[in-house]
Amino acid sequence: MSFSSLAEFLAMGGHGLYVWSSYGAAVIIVIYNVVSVRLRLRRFFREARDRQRRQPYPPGHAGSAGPAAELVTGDSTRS
Amino acid sequence: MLRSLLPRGASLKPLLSIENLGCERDGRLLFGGLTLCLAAGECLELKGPNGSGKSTLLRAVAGLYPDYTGTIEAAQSLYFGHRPGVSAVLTAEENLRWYAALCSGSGAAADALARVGMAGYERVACQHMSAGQQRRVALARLVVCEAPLWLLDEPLTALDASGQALVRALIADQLHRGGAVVCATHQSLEVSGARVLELGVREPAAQAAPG
Amino acid sequence: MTLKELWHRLGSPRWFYRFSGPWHVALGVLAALLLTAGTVWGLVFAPPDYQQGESFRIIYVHVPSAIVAQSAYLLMGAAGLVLLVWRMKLADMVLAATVPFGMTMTALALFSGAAWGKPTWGTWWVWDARITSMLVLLFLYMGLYALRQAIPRQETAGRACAVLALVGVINIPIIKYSVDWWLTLHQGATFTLTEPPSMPPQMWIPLAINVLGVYCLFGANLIGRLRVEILEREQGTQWVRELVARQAAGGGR
Amino acid sequence: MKGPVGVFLGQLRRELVAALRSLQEVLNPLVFLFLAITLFALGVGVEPETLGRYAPGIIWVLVLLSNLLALEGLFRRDYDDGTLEQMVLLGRPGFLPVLAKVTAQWLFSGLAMTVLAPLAALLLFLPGEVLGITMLTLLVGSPALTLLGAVGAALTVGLKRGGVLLALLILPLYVPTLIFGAGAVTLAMAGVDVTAQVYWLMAVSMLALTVAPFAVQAALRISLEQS
Repeated sequence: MSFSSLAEFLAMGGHGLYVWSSYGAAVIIVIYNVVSVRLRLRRFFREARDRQRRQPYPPGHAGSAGPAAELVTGDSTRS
Repeated sequence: MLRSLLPRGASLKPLLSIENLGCERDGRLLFGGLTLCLAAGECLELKGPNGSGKSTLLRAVAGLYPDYTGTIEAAQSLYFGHRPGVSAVLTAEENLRWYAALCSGSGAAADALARVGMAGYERVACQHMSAGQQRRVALARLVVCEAPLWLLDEPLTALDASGQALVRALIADQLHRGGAVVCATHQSLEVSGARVLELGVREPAAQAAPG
Repeated sequence: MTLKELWHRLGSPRWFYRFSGPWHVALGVLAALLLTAGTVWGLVFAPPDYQQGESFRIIYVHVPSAIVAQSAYLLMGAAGLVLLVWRMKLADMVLAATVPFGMTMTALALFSGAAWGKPTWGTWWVWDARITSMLVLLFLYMGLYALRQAIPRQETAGRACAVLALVGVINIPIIKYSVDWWLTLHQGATFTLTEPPSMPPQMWIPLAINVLGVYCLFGANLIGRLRVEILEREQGTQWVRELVARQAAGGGR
Repeated sequence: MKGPVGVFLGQLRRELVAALRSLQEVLNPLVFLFLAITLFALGVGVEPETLGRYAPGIIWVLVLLSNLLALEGLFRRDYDDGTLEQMVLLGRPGFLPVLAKVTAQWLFSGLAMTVLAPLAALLLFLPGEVLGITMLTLLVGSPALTLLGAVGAALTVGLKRGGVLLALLILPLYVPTLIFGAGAVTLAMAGVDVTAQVYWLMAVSMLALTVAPFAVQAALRISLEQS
């Protein structure tokens, strides 16, 4: 233990402002990085859920196993 | 559903072969499961409403659009897009000289200009030409740079009747030489024996837009 | 699983999402433990520096953030190479997911460097070699961020950032060297925050712990961002829809 | 002429002709350089000692910025009229036309600024004995500016407002060239041998020459895919 009292620990030999502002900034930035991901995840699930409630079975999205492309060859009109 | 387009001269190596091609743009499936083969002397017309993916298909074949699934094997190609590819500050001849140098083409610039009905315009800066005349200069690069496969995107745009006839004649020449042409157009190309590929507009998928 | 198999599987975002779940948790817990241990040790138990006094304790913030910020940029260069050569979707997501973490860590390194400079040199800003390099790094990060924001199409933005990150990575050693040389030109060698004269183990062990901890934090944060990124980009697919349905039913993730 | 040499020369010739046709656009960055020098003199004051002391830094920073302004238009017009996509598609090997374009660009920016350096030195009271070294550093350092800048120009060519973004992307990469260039001139004013710094500038330019053409080519393809 390098400090004998809490007051001495907080004062940091007169450099408390600089030491604690650095650690404060570090804590804020770490929390920001963690929380921003959490919030984005929450928002994704909320919006995705709403989307699925609106549209339970969407017509084949590109990524889904939808019907094959409706390509017609020859002069027949498209469906 | 899809009928595959088999080449007529099956023994020849196709100039363009596409297998199970799928293209997606902005979360929308433009086309999928596209398989076709184009042999020497064949012309393929791409039809379909705006936004059906004609231009994207041509750009993908040309190598300007990499986000597709499936395989494309294409011979050396010339792409003729919406933008003319003619520098306004240069003269017609300078533009074509540049093309000749770029693709190590053999055609002389003056001959090519004569072929597209622009003889006498060699030393005119392209910014003083009409849109149709600029398109003609652009067409001349099809003569200067020889390539077995032409990819034409709306080549008839901005051209008068004689200009449209010129495009048809150029395509006929190319097919006669043993080249192949893929052409997206709204008007009829009137090329005998041309095959037609109809691309359709699909429903906007998944209503993904607001997400 | 061989390395080659792993490589191929990384091509599948769905596989990565399933595989990364436990890692996300494990790295997060490890990061919390290490950072707590290192910080408490560094703040409370490490002896004060005989020259700089207590303000040297900023080192436990400054050095780990500076190191991880530079590593993050190197990782982006590697991801850029992978994206351009092998077209791996995950590499694009790594590029996108690394920028916020790297940028904030660079900012933290700069701020803590300034906070250290005030008691040590008497001014908030000193053109110290490491700090100047970090400033340039911050601009490099901002450029990547701005470029991605400016290009509307996602695939295009990813590839453009890959090119920029690669060019940046090639340049970083030269930038660092030139800045070092420039400092010898403009001022004599001073002692710097990052190289205190002969640190005793009581001082550098907590530093090492914090460096490890911040790498774990980077890993956990990167995986977390990648998982969100995967879900957002694959939101139309069957497996994400099922995942959302399960989550809605209260089944967790 | 055919083959790779023909491709390079054909492109170079086209660029030179186009540049001479729109000479005003080519000259604008050079005018900016001298305008900014004037502003510096007005802002800093015209005592020969003060201005002369900062002259190396001023010249180099302004050369950086003028280069940047010139680079904005490097691919813009070709992108708009469609010749850029043809260049990317038809040029074989693809980096050659890129290299030719960058060469032409350098002739009208880096080389032109080197040639005009005596005039800038005169206005800024740069001591005459370091004029030679100033021109030498500009000559061997400016290729890196054009080459690295071309990467940024290629990445931003498809964007509506790429100007400020281009500066943000590219200026950090200019740091080594600025440091070695301005540092060499400053040292030379103190009578120190600056061979090492000149070699460093050459090394940076050589590295840019080996990397940039391929990066520009890749960046152009990327920018073209969104049209």
